[in-house]
Amino acid sequence: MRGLLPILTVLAAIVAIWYAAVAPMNIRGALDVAERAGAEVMPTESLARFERPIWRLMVDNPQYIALGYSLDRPRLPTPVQVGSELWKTTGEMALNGRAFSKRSLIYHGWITLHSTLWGFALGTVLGMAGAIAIVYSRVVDMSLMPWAIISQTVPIVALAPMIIVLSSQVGIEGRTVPKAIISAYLCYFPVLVGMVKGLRSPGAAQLDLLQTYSASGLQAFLKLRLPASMPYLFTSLKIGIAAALVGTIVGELPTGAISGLGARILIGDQFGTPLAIWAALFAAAILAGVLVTLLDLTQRATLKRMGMQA
Amino acid sequence: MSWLVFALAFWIGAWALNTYLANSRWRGSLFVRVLVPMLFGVTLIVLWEGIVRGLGVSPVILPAPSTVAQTFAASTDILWEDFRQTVLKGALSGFAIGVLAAFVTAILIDRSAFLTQGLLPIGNFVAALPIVGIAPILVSWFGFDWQSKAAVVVVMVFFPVLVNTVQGLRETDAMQRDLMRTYAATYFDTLLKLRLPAALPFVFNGLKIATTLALIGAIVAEYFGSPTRGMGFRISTGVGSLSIDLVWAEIAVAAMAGTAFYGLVAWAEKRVTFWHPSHRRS
Amino acid sequence: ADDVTLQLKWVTQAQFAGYYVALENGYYDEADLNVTIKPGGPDIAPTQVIAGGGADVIVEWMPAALAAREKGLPLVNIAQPYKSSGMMLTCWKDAGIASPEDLKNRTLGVWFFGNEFPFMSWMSSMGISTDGKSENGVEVLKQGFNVDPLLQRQADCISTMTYNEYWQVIDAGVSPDDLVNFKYEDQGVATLEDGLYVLEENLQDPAFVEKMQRFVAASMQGWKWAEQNPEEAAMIVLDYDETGAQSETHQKRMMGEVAKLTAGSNGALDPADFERTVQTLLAGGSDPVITAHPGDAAWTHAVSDALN
Amino acid sequence: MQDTAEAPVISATSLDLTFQTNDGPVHALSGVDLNIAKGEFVSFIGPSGCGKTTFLRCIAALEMPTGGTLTVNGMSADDARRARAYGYVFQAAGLYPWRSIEKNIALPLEIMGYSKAEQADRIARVLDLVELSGFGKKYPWQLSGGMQQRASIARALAFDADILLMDEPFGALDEIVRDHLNEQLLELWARTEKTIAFVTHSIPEAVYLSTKIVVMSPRPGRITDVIDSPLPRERPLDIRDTPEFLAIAHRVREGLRAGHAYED
Amino acid sequence: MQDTAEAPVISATSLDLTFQTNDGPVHALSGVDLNIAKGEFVSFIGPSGCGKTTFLRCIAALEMPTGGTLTVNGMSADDARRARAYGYVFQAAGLYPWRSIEKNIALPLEIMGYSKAEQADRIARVLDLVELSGFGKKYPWQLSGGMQQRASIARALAFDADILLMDEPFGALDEIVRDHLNEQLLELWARTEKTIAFVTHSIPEAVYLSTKIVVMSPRPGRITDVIDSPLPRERPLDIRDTPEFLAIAHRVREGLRAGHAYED
Ligand SMILES: Nc1ncnc2c1ncn2[C@@H]1O[C@H](COP(=O)(O)OP(=O)(O)OP(=O)(O)O)[C@@H](O)[C@H]1O
Ligand SMILES: Nc1ncnc2c1ncn2[C@@H]1O[C@H](COP(=O)(O)OP(=O)(O)OP(=O)(O)O)[C@@H](O)[C@H]1O
Ligand SMILES: Cc1ncc(C[n+]2csc(CCO)c2C)c(N)n1
Ligand SMILES: [Mg+2]
Ligand SMILES: [Mg+2]
Repeated sequence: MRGLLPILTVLAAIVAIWYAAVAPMNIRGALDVAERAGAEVMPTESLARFERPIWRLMVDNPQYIALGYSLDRPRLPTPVQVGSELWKTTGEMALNGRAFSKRSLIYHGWITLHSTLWGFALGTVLGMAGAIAIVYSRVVDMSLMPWAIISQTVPIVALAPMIIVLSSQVGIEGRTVPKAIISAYLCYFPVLVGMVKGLRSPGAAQLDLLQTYSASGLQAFLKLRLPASMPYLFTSLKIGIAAALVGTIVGELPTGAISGLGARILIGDQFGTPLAIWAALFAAAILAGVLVTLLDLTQRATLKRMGMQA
Repeated sequence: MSWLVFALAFWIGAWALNTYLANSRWRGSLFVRVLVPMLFGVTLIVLWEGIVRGLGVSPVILPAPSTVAQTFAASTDILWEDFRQTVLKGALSGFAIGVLAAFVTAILIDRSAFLTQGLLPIGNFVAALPIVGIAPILVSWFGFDWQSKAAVVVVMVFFPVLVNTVQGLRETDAMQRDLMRTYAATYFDTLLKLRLPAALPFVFNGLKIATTLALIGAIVAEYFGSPTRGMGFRISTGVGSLSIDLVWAEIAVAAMAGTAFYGLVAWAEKRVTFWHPSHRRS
Repeated sequence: ADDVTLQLKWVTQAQFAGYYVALENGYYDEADLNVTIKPGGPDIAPTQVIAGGGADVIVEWMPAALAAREKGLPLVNIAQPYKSSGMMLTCWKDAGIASPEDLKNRTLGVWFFGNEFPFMSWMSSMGISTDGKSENGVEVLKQGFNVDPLLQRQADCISTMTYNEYWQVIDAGVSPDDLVNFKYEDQGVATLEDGLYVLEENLQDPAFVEKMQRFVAASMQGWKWAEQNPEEAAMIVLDYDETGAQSETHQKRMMGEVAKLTAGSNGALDPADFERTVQTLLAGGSDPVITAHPGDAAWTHAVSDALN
Repeated sequence: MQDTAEAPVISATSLDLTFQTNDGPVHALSGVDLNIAKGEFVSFIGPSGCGKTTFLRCIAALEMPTGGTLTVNGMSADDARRARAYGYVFQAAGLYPWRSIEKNIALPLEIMGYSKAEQADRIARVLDLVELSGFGKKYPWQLSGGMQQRASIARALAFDADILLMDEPFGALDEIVRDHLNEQLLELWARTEKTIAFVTHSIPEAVYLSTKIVVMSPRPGRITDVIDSPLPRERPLDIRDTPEFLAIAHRVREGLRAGHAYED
Repeated sequence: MQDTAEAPVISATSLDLTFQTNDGPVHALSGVDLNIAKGEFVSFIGPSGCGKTTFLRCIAALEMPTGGTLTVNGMSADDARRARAYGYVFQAAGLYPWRSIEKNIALPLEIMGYSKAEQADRIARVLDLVELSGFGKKYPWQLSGGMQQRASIARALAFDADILLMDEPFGALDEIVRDHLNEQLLELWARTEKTIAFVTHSIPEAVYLSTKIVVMSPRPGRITDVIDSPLPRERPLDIRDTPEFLAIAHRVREGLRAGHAYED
């Protein structure tokens, strides 16, 4: 726990900078609100204010800086505003027994988690299968590997609407599957690369040892390559699940617009409610943190059971 | 139907040729190392063409590669304009700023073990977040033109590079550092002659991740508002007006730009970290 | 019961109240229909969805539908619940904009994704170029999904719907007195919005036509109920909103505005409105939306004739 | 090269092995003739790169000779490998870090399909043999280098191969531990009567352990001297200070120096 | 412990060093007294973990003793480090892989601010000294282990430190190469009259090289024996077969065995 102090310090610094930034970011909004409430602001014309630099506005209207910390639609909300919005749409609703109401971020987080997990499962299976094929077949290695890299340079967002249309054409309804496909697309790559590294990590000497026992290919895979790849697997799974979450949210951003955290971000953007965007963003961050932490714990437990120091 | 059969036949033929080449005695030669993946790519395209034609898939759902190629050739001026807007202005400038900022930050915080211990886990965490989600916020902060796209790219690129650089700066082994101490070397001597070179493989790791993120960030950000040009603009509006062939042409440009960018970084990596075990050839 | 899948043009909101009311009040059930309503979204092109077989009938704006028709996707208008257009350009008054002439040399926010055609026609009818700010040109931005560009003065004007975005500007605290609105209807460049479209080939099948007759009739019943009971209709829409982000006040107000646009329609397309839309689009200047008159094959009364 | 009365266990005749590399062919072995009789302890010594490892790997059928003949137990090397005729001890202990010592020793037994009971039995026996009883549940990294090396020997002894091939098994250990393991190895050899082929860089080690010392020289790898040791089978550590010992050591050193190019 | 007439170059008095670890304190050095005179060649030998490296690191001021006094060239160890009083050769060559051999040797010279011309001059000289002329443009991984080790010695010789601290510099090399490097090192020592402190695991190496052999024992690391070699400074390799040599080797081995626990 000695490591906690520096982390907390840095976090505190970030929050402090954030608070300090709220004043200049929101001064224009604060002055607009004050003006509409009938207050004297400098300059009085809204248009004139937009031509003034921010620092001038702050110097000329110091009494309204504080107002920037409590706007309904701030350009930059304060951490407390984000926190309370987050609480209102999660904890408070849960306390009222409406945790899975459509207005609750728990519900939307669950939708996002759902596709993320499907995408993760699909991506992991694809990545592992690809890695095994690459390690065991030279043709696959030579032909697939460059394309795996190229595949990651394709802007997947562009494919999202087509994936939705195509999957509905083959009879898949709903958004879960298309989102899962997008998230699998981003997730498979780190798993593939990590597993190729992992499956190839046994040295020639370790492979030779099995030769001297005249072990079969399957035995070599189960007893050597697979266990040797475990540390790599977990490292790439952690990257993979983060990528899967990015994929789901990207999939929900322009196309979903129905449910899920990405949809909340989009709807928050459409209706000009920044607090909703920030709350959804933080919910996504928390989700990512939980997922990666869970995998990390699994990694520690597994590697410990396997006798490899984590 | 005959298209499908042809595509399948081509696939089998190309696969057989590839299998032969990959196990032949020229498999190490540059020619074969390029030819095999090329053949694989061509096979994918032929299969795609065959399926689209064979099954009569509507061009507003999935255009055939030949159609895309025609559109590509006919719209080079639009594609070039979009490429300039999104890649050259948005992605590259954001990439440069983000990488530079991350690099400088890494070197600055590296002097303080305390800061490093505090920032590394946070940076690692942030690097795992779906940062694309901030695109709408940054578009509303920085306006519609490429500046907001660059801002999204800066934020997306910053953390992977920061984390990798900090990690790399700590990656020297004790003996290498002790050697510097025996020379009573100064901080800058050690930084310049030991820790920066030793960090380079890690820095490049971060750069490679950043290249793919940069393009995605710039394109997604255009969904939330843009001038009437840019690859994200064209892709998002193209779907609406059923110009799916133009969308695919843009996707092709993005893939080529991304691959070229990645290739450039990988090439630089090979040149600069030639000494690293993963690049040595013996 | 017969299955019908309806693809909406946008997210669940009072803009589509009629369909949700028909579903909720059982009008579709009474017509022996099993209707699935698919909400849309910013990146969902109903035209593409219907081409891919994902829907039997779609809600689409006529410019986009005709453009798709030229691209080889033969869409046919079978009903037109919206009589008038709700599109406007909303500008800051203090920027010095009073008439369309004042738009020159300014930055304007426009929706794309097939919704830009009315704007382009309007500009070309006024002889204003859209290639950037100049004496006789405007700078066009692809407006995102919100009204920020206006509020933050990144644009002098933005596109709004009378029933939606305009009220978001007002909700942000802007007084109506500070704004100037140019309604497309008033400028004579209005195009038909929110019609129902199906694939031409399906209309060959009498069973399909009969099914659509029942569907349109039930939908119109929903629309008329919604016009009479705007508050309840808005609440029904809210129940169907899966995002949980819509607000009650906003939807009730939207329903009130939408009712004004649907009021004049009995569901049948007025051929004169069609002709006007086509002429507006054909006038699209150097880069017109459609290059030739689509002819009367682009609409039919076969379905709506059964209404009365 | 001298023959024994029985049919040799390992017999190489004008063995050649050339590696094709980017820089042209490398002649790792060239015209190697050698017979090893049952129960012998043969050490291979020679400068780095002279082909000691390569020769051992040929016997183990991990490398295919490009010329000459090689038989192991009267069959081809590859058949002998399939018949699991030998145990191989590598330079590094090469234990799998995710397996406990016990499980590491069980590895060949699992692969060869021994029953669980039989496995437990054999593990206990060989652990005892290398004086590691009680450490079976530990993981490799919890043991010192010397103990790991003994575990890897145990692994090679666990199944019934009567040839033991050992490639610099004690190279990484300090001199005192090494002395101790040398003593134990001799004892084990005496008890089990296995045939052992042993690669080393250390002259005293070679002389101390072997009944026969094979001195090799590099480029192309060939045998320059084969010395049959006159030392008795019973060898206390002190034997290394006797004149007989020193005489053999001297002969080995001369043989080595003759074949060595200093610019390595 | 015997003194020489001159003031000693390195002088340790009841030196203690205790590491605080998670498992409690580790007494790496305890009550170490030692004087090293100018021009001596002192070897440190002892079982693994007895504190040889730690002692060398104390002299180099890479480690701070927790008790006792230590002076180098009459000043504190840290002042001596700042005055660049010594060159240190690590067990592994520790060349920077991104620098060519030349550039590796230039490293200390760059840091100490030698002019370009002076650098080139010295590089050429030391490359010649370790017989690596012509390899300056190569990268470390393109050289054999022995060559790398010689390059690292060249690096330590390139600047004018007259103390050389060497921590098992030949540990990773084969016996023949090692013999050769030993000969060369002796020659170099004779020519340059440096003071050398040398850690090794090999008894013959220690005896062959040193004017003084320090035998250490572990836990806590202390000196059990200091042997002044009666061998002449001029030492052909053959000297290792002489009775004097063997007698010293025997004494060293006895000293080592006394301090060694076999269960390692
Ligand atoms: N797979 C290979 N491909 C190419 N050359 C090889 C290969 N394996 C070994 N060699 C070369 O064959 C020669 C003999 O190698 P080998 O490993 O048998 O030597 P060694 O006597 O065991 O040396 P050391 O004492 O260093 O282990 C060397 O020159 C080596 O470089
Ligand atoms: N930084 C450290 N922290 C804690 N303990 C240490 C540290 N460095 C060395 N030790 C311990 O101090 C003791 C002496 O270590 P040292 O490296 O000096 O031994 P050595 O004689 O050089 O051994 P070897 O022959 O294996 O190199 C050992 O028990 C070691 O574990
Ligand atoms: C990418 C995209 N941007 C804007 C619109 C505009 N639009 C058309 S109908 C409608 C609902 C009215 O509020 C809106 C906002 C769109 N469809 N797609
Ligand atoms: Mg070898
Ligand atoms: Mg040491």
